[in-house]
Amino acid sequence: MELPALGWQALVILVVFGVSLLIATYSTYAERVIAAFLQDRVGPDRAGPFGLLQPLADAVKLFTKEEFFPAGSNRALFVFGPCLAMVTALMASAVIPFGNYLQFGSTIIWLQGIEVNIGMLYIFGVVSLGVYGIMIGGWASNNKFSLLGAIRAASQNISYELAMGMALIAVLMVSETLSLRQITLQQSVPGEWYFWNVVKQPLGFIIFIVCAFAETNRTPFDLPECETELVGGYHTEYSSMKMGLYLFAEYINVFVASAVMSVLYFGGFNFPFQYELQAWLAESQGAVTAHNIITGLGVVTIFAKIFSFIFFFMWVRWTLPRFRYDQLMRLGWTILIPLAIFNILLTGGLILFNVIPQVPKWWLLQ
Amino acid sequence: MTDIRVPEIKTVEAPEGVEGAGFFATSLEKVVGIARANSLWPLPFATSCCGIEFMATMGSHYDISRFGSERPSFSPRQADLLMVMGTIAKKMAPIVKQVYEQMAEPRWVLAMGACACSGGIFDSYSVLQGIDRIIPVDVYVPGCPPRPEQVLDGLMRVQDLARNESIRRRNSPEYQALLASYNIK
Amino acid sequence: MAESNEESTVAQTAVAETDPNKLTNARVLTTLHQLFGEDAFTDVDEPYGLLTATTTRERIHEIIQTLHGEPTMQFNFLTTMCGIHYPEQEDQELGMIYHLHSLVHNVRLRLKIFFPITDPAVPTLSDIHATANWMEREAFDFFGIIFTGHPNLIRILNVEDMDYHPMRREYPLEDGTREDKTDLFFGR
Amino acid sequence: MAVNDTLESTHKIHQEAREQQHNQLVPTLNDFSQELTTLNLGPTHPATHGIFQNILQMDGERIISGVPTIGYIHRAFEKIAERRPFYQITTLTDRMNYCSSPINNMGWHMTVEKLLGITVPKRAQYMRVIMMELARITDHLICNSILGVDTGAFTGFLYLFQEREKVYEIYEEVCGARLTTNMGRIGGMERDFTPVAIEKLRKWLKEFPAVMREFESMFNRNRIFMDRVVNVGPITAEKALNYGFTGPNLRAAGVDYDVRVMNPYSSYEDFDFEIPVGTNGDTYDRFLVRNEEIWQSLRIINQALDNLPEGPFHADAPHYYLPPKQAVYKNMEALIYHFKIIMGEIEAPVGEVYHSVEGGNGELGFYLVSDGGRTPYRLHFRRPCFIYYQAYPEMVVGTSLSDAIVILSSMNVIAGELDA
Amino acid sequence: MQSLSNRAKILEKKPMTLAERAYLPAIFQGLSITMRHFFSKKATIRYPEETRPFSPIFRGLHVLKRDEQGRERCTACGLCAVACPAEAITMVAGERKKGEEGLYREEKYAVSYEVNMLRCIFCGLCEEACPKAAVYLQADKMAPPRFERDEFIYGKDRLVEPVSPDARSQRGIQLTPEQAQALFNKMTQQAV
Repeated sequence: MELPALGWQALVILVVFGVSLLIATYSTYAERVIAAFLQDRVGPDRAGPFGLLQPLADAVKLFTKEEFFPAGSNRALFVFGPCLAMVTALMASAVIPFGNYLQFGSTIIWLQGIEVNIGMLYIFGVVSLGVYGIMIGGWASNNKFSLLGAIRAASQNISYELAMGMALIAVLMVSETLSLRQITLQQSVPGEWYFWNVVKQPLGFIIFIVCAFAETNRTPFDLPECETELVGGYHTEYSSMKMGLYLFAEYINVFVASAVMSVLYFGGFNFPFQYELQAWLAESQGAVTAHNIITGLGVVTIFAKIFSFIFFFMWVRWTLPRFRYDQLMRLGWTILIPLAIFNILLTGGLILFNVIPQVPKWWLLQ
Repeated sequence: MTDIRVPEIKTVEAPEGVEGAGFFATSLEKVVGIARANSLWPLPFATSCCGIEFMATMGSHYDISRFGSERPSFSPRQADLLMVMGTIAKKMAPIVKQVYEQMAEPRWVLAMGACACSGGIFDSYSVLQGIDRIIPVDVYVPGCPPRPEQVLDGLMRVQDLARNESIRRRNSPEYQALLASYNIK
Repeated sequence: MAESNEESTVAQTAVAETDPNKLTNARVLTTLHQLFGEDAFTDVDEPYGLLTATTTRERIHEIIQTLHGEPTMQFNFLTTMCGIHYPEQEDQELGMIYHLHSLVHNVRLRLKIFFPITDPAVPTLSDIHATANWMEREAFDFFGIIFTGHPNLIRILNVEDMDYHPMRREYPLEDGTREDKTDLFFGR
Repeated sequence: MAVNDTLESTHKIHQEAREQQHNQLVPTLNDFSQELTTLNLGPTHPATHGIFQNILQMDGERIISGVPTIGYIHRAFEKIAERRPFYQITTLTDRMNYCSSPINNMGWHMTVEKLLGITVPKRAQYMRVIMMELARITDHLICNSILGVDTGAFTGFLYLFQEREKVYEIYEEVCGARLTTNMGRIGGMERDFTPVAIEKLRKWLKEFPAVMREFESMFNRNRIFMDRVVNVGPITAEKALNYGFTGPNLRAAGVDYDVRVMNPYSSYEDFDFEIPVGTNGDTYDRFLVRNEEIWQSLRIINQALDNLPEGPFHADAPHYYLPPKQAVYKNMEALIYHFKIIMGEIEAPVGEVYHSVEGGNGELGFYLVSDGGRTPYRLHFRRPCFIYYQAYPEMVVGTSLSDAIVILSSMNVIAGELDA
Repeated sequence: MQSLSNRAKILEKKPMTLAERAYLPAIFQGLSITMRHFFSKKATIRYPEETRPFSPIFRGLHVLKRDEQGRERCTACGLCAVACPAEAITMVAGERKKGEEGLYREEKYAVSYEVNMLRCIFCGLCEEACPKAAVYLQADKMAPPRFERDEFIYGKDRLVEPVSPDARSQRGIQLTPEQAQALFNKMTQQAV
C-alpha cells in the first residue's frame, strides 16, 4: 500500500475515534434529554443553548475533580480498569464500515478505519475484553458493592456472549463471510431492500439485540451498576475522570452495538433505491461525483440507523424494570441460547431448501 | 410577583474564612467554574420529610435536571454537592461526617430544611442542632420542608459559589484551617 | 367523633341484647375473672369504652398467654405496649401498658402493670407475640425497664452509649446545646 | 471541637456494640463451610428510602441473615409531646409519616376530641375524610412508584409524582402548605374548603384515573416486573398477625382488618367501599392491594365530595376551638378564650384514651394519658412501620440482595414513623 | 382466617398467559406509553424564569403588618412566641413613649422582634395566635436560601412591612389601594 493511502487511512481512524468520542459525549446529553422527554420533563437547558454544553460541563468537571484511591485498593489495577474499558470500547469502532469509499482523482478513501476480513470476530473479541475493564476495576476498588457488580458483570457478559455468538453464526451462514464490509455490500442488491438480513434473520435479530442490551449493561440488564441495589456497582469507588471513562465506555459500547446491528441486520450504509438515484445523478454529474454523493448519503444513512438504535436503547432504559440476577441468567441460558441454536438449525434448513433468498451470484462476483 | 420572589442576594460573597487567593484569576478558572456550576451532581442524603420534597424537585414539575444535577450519585466519590435533607440525629451524625469525608474535592454542602440547618422543632436530646456542628455548610435552605422553588434557589446559590471559586481554593491554608476546625482530615 | 368511634357501653349493651354471642366489655370482664380470679385485677374501668384493668407483673405473662390462646375471646393481636413513669407513686413508679385486640370480636383490652423503679424487671412477651420484641426494646431504651427473658435487650432508638433513659420524667427534653433561644419568659 | 469528639467516641462505641451484637446473632464463619460476606446495607444506601441499616450476611447473593439497626432519625416525638400543648403536637404528628401527614394530623385531633368529648359536625368529618383519603392515595402512590424505581423503572415514578404534585396543589389551597400540612384543628378544620380547592379536587378526580390506569398497565402484567415481585417475601397471615402487621401489608396476607371498617371514625360508616385483600402476602400482593386501595379511596372521595353536607366546618366548642379572628379583635370574651387556648390553658379531663386511625401503613394509634395539665402526661404513638419492620430480617432470609430491596420498598417503611 | 368485615375484595393473581410470558407484548405496551409521553406537553415549570402560582393562603415568609395609619400593629403580647412549636420567635417588649403614637398602635410595642428562619417551620400557628392581626405569613414570598447562619435571624428591619403600596403583603388585613397610596404619600413626606 502506498504511504499517502496509509496516511489517509490513519486520518480516517482518527476521525472514527473522534466521532465515537463525540457521539459518546453527546449520548450523555441525549440520554438526559430523551429521559426527560419520556418523563414529561424538559431536561438540561441551562448550560448553553438548549443545554447543549452540558456534556462539556460534565467533562470539564470530571477532569478537574480530585483523584481518589480508596484505602486498600490496588492502585495500578484501579487505574488500569477504566483505561481498559475505554480502549476496548474505542477499538471496536475501528472496523465498522461507516460508508463506501470516496474517490478524488486517483485517491481512494475507504470510510472505514480498517478493513479486516474477520471483522466480526474482531469486534466480538474486543468487546469480550471490555468486561475485563469492569472486572478489574470492581475488584481493585476493595469494596463489596464493587466486587458484586464486577462479578455480576463478568457472569452476565460471558453468558450473553454465547447467545450473541450463536445469533451471529446464523448471520454468517446467510452471508458466508466475516468481513463487515462484505456483509454490508451483500445487503444492497439493487432495488431489493428485502436483502437486509433482518428480513432473513428476524429471530436472530431479536436475540442479538437482547444480548446487545446485556453486553452494554443497559436496563433491563444493568445489574452490574444498578443504583438501587449496588449504589454504583463496579464504579462505586471511582471519582473524577476514571469514573468518566467508565461512563464514556458504556456509551461508546452502545454506539458500537448500534453500529454493528445496523451493519449486520439493517444494511449498513445502504438505503433503498440508491442505485437508481446513482444512475440518475450520474447522468448530470458524472459517475465519480455521483458515487461520492451516494457514499455521503450512505454515511448519513448509517448514522441515522445508529442514532435510531441509540434512541431505542435509551427508550427501553427509561421504560422497563430490570431483571433479577438469577432471572437474567435463566433468560440467557434457558431461553436465549436454545432459541439461538434453534435459529441456527432453522437457518440451515431454510438455506438447504432455498427458502432464504440467496444473494444473486452476479452481484457477489462483481 | 416574579420580581418579589427574586432572592435577596445580589452578588456572591464567599463564606468568611474561605476567601482564598485568586477569585476571577484566570479565564481557565472561569471556564472550570462554569463547568462545575453546571454539573453539580448531588448526593441526596435524605433522611425524612425533606427527602420527599427533594423527590418533588426531581420530579417533572420542577426538574432539577435543567440545572445539570439530575444524576444523583449515591456514591460519595462521584458527588459534588452533599444535600443533607431532613433531621440528623446524633446517631446519624458520624455517618454524615463520614460521607462528607469520602467525597472528592471540590465538594459543597447544602443543608435543606429546618432540621438539617438548625434542628427545627426537634430541640431534643437525640437530634443534632444543625449539621454545621460537624461539617461546613455552604448554603442553608430554610423551610420545613422548603418548597422545591427554594431548593432550586439554594442550588443556584451553590452554582454561584462554584462559578466564582478559584481552583486553588481547595489547597489554600484558609480552607485547610476550616476543615481542621471541623476535625476533618 | 366521640360517639361514632368508641365502643361505647351503651351501644354494646344494645348489640348484646340482639346478638347474644357478641363479646362485650362486661362479658370479657366476667371471663377474665373466671379465668384468673377476682383478685387478679384491680382498678377495673372503662375509660372511653375501652376495658382497662391493672394487674401485677407476676401474672401478666400468664394472662396474656392465656388470652392469646383462649378460644372464646381470641385476644391474639398485641396492638401496642408502652412504658410510663409516675415519679410520685411510691414503689409503683414505672408502668407498662398493654393494648390487646381481639380482631375476631373487635374488642380491645388494656392491661397495666406497675412496679418500683428500683427493680424494673418485667417478664418478656416476645415468646408469645413476636411484635413485642422491638416494643420491649423501645421501653427499655426509654424507661430502663428490664424484660427478663428477652433475646436481645439492647437500646433500639438511641445511641448505645447513652447512660440514662430519656423518657423518665426527671430528664430534660433539650440537650442544652441550642444557642439561639434566649428568652424563657413566655412560660414555655 | 467538643461536639465532634463526643460524636466520634459515640460512633466508636456504637460500632463496637453493633459488632458485638452482630457476633452474637449472626452465624459465624465456623458455622458454615463456605465463606460468607457481610454486606452493610445502609444507612445511606439509595434504596433505603429513609435511614436504617441492615447488616446482611451473604453467601454470594443469597442472604443468610440480617440484623437491622434503626434509630438513625430518632427525634424524641414522645418526649417532645410531653412538653407541648395539645394543639402544637400537630406539628409533630405531621412529620411522623410524612408521606401522608393529614392522616396523622386528623388522627391526633380525633384522639384529643375523644378525650375532650367534642363532637365534630358532619361537614368537618367529611372534609377530614376527603383529606385523609387524598393522603392515603399519595402515600400509596409514593410506595408503589418507588417499588418501580427499585426494580429499575424510574419513569412510572415520575408519572405518578406529577399526580402527587397536583394533590399538593389541593393541599395548598386547603391549608397553605404542601407536605407538612397542619390542616386540622381540635374541633374541626382550620378553614373551610374554598371553591378553588373543590374545583381543583374535582378536576383531579377526573384526570387521575387515566394516569393510574396507565401506571397499572405499565406494571401489573409486565413479566419482568412480575418476576421480580411474585412470590418474593411472602408472609402468612398468622405470622403477620403475630408480628403486629396492619394496613396494606396485613391485608396483602389475606386478613381484611381495616380500622375504617372495624372501628369507624369520622363517618367512615357512611361510605361504601371494599377492603382489598391479597392471598399470600408477597410483594406483588402488597403492590396490588395498594393499587386497589387507591381506587377505593377515589370512590370514598367521590362519595364524600358529592354528599358534602352544608354547615359549619368546626365544632361549637369555644373552650377549645379558636374564635374567629374578627371576634378576637372586637369581643373581649373571644379574646380571653383566644389567649387561653393559645397559652394551652384548656380544661382537659384527667383520663386516658386510645384512638386509632387507618394510616397509610396501618393502624396508627395514639395512646394519650392526660393528667389535666396543658400538655399530655404521656403520649405514645402506635407507629405501624416500627412494628412491622421487625419482621423484615425474617422475610429476607434466603432471598437475594435484589429481593431484599424490593421487599423493603414494598413494605413502605417510613423512617419518620419508624424512629419516632 | 375468617373474614372480619364482610367487605373484603380478594384480589386475584392470574397466572401469566402465554403472551405475557413472552415478555414482548408488555414491553411494547410500556414502550408505547412512554412514547406517548415523549410527544405530550411537558409539565415542567422553568423555575427562575417562570413561576408556579401559589395559593393565596400559602404560608411563606413572615411579615409584621402596619395598620391603616402606618403604625405597627404588634403589641408584643408574646402569644406568637408561645404558640411557636419551634420556639423561633423572640421579642423584647417596650412601653410606647410620648410622641411615638404615629409609630406604634398600642401602648406596648416590640422593641425587638426576631424570627429565626432556620428554626421556623412555617406552620402558621403564630399567625393564628396573633390577636392584633400583626404577624402574617406572606403568600407570595419565601425565605431565601443564604450562605451564613447569622443571616437567618430576621429582625424588625426585615420583618416589618414596607410602606410602598406595591411591596405590601397581600396577606392578612388589606388596605384599599387608596388607603395604601395615602399612607405611602404620608410616609414619604415624613421622610422628606
